[in-house]
Amino acid sequence: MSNLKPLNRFQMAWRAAQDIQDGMLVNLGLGIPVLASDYLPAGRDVFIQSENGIIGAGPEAAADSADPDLVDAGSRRVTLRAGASIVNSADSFAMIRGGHIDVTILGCFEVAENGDMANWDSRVPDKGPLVGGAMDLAACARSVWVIMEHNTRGGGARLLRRCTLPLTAVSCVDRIYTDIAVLSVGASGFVVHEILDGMERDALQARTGAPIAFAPDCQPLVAPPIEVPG
Amino acid sequence: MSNLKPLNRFQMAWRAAQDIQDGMLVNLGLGIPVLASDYLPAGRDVFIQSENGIIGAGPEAAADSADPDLVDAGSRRVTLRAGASIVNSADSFAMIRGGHIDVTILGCFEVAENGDMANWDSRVPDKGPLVGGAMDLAACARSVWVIMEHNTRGGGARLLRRCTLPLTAVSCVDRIYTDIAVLSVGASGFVVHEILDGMERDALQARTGAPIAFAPDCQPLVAPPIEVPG
Amino acid sequence: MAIDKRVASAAEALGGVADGAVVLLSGFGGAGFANVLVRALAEMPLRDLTLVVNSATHPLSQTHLLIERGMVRKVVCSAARGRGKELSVFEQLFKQGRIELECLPQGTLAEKIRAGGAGIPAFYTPVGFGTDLTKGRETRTYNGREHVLEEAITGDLALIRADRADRYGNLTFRFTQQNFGPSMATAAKLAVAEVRVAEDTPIAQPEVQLPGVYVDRFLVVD
Amino acid sequence: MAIDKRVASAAEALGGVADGAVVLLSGFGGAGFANVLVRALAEMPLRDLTLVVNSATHPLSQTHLLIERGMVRKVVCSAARGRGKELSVFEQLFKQGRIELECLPQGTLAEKIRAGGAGIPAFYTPVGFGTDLTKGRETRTYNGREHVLEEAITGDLALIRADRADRYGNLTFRFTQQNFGPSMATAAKLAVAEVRVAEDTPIAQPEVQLPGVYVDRFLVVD
Repeated sequence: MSNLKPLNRFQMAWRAAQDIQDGMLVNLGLGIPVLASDYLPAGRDVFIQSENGIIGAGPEAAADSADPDLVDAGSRRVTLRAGASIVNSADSFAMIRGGHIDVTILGCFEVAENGDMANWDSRVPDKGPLVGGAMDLAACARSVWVIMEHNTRGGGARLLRRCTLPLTAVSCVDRIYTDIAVLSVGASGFVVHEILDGMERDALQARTGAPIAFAPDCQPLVAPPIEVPG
Repeated sequence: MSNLKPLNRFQMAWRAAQDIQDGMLVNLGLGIPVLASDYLPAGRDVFIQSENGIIGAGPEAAADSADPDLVDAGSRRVTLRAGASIVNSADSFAMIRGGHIDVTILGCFEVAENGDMANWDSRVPDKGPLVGGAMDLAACARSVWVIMEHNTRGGGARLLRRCTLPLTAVSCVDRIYTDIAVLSVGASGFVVHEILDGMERDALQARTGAPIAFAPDCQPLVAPPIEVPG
Repeated sequence: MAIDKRVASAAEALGGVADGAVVLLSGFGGAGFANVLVRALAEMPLRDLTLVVNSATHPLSQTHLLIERGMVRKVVCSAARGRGKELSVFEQLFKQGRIELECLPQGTLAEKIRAGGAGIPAFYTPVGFGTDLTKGRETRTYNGREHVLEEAITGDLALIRADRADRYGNLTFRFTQQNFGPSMATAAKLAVAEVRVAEDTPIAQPEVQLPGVYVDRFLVVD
Repeated sequence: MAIDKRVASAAEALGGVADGAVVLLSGFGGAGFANVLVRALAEMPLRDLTLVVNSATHPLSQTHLLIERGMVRKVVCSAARGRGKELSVFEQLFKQGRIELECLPQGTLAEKIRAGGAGIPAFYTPVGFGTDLTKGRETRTYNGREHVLEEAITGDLALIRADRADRYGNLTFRFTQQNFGPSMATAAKLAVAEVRVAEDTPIAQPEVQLPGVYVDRFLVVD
């Protein structure tokens, strides 16, 4: 058991990226989710939406061609893909709130078994709030996927009966990609679709703060080796 | 008295046009109001807004250069002035409803002494309704001016204590340009600012369906001769 | 697979439209009517449509085809008056009680459609307060003024007219051709455009007037 | 007199701004901050400002100048967290109870401003329902889902950044520079833009991204 190697953050992004379907409009949150755009399966024609108004964001710009007026939601200087367009913030959030985003993939602190999500306020003393577009995306994207470590650094559960941190949106999460499992949130709570190759089901349950069910076709979770840059 | 010649519809448009100030954004209704753009005093730089999204409509296009994709609220094929831009209908009415139109000049059936206006439904049997942008303009332009004959063809009053026809908007009319007078609507009702040159005040009152007051600086209403095209 | 929203025929453009559909039709004053698609829709064996359209009677629109063929149960519009003294097709049916009508201020119509595409289920507006068109509507005072509550409009199908399209469905419009088209596309489950030209290369970013993500299919028409 | 909205100095651009003003500041992620105008505003002897701005702490914005000089009573934003562990100027003042904060979901912020310019005093949105940010807010069910009622934001002054302007105040923006600028201009009594270039001839109609009727003054910077 001690040999089991959880996915690193690039592998988690890779795993989520495999589920992005051809032709989707996808919004990727800061942190791990934004890495997913690097791992789309070949041949999938996907538009990445950025909350500040880009429809069709491309990879981060090379230093010598970076344009300070072309930035994404994470303030990164980015490029545009073929067919990209840009709208203002009111129109960008009209797109988000109007249910036109097929999938948003967001970083997260906690998910409850009813799909409640907490990803914007980790209660760091004295630090100001930063909600950005998280509530809009979590409440209104057609599908909400979360990428996060299965447990906190201290070993606490992030998949819970009820969230302990302030909510981002209620009953919104559809799928969860962690370093040791892929789960969905169904009417009866968490359902495991993939479990880290070699991990015992009891071990996964022990690391989860709510009951988990296993899908009939539950598979081992495997990802290709991707090095985390030093 | 029988020699008194009321203003024709071009002269009424001329008279209203004299009150359009430099730099204004103006929306002109169908019929007589749209004629006002031809009579702006020299040197007034005015933008004409058309409810279908033109900001800076110019005169009607010549037959040989008319473009079917460039039309105004009256379906006329028009031109654009220097500095014109075009927005979609949602944005055009955001502009109207948001109070960004300095003046709208509208045709009208009836105005009440509290400023209520009726200009969209004359109760023609079996004909369908046509409200268009009238309610938006009447309710939301910063200033609402009306051009209409002082009386109906049958001699009935159009300036009334209360409107008899279905309302367009409540308490909205600021000024009224008729063929025999220029009036404003104040807290106490109709105030006459100009009366047809030579007309007795009692005669004007007799043709008006509500009490009228006369402004201290009430002037004679005079317009240059403008022929009505045969 | 590389995205390509161009379709080869009106039949393909309108595939999947069903009885009872709420259909949003763009166009104002002769500009922006998707008349090729409307004519094709009129050839389909559909019933009980609800049309959302600025005018039910504009002579340059083909909307009347849908109405006179008895395909339309209800019209939501700001204008339903035929020109001249003769009754239009709509007016005749309306007089006979064979078609329903919801007449709205044009800006309220435009905003309800915009709201439908923008995830806003309802909003307050000062327009129409105290008039027959908002009788019985819920009201509330803001800034010392009465407002009425209006609900969003969404549709099953939007038929819009544009000038140019690229394979991604990005659209440009000529002059006042846009009118209701862009917001109707955002408010409909299926948005179909007819365009003059399909561009071989993507439309440059600042020229895109409606992002292709709102357009499901487009047809090139003469 | 021919319209010409260009002004010669920041002082002229900001003439008439008073204590207690509600100031809307555009910009997101480094693009679209009107930093020249914000710096000039920070030199004025103003107090009790309310700032409406997406981020109170973005390192590429000069918003912090207004905050650290004690000119700001309240900030309405979607982000007020400084980077790193050190507290930002805003966070220090907030900890000390010397500045008020209204934190909103970014899309709600954007829509409230758009509503302010569009004559919509209030609207329902599903965003934020069930969260701390909408506690005590009026709610209503539409389409089987709970929504919260949000009111419009309007301002006394908007400071926005654009790329090009013509004498009529028509503006174009580079890439993501537009963000909050266009709607802020519509929602403010006085809208002032800083631009890179003043065009000698009018900007062609399809290129105009914000009609000049929404812009009161513009200043060419650099």
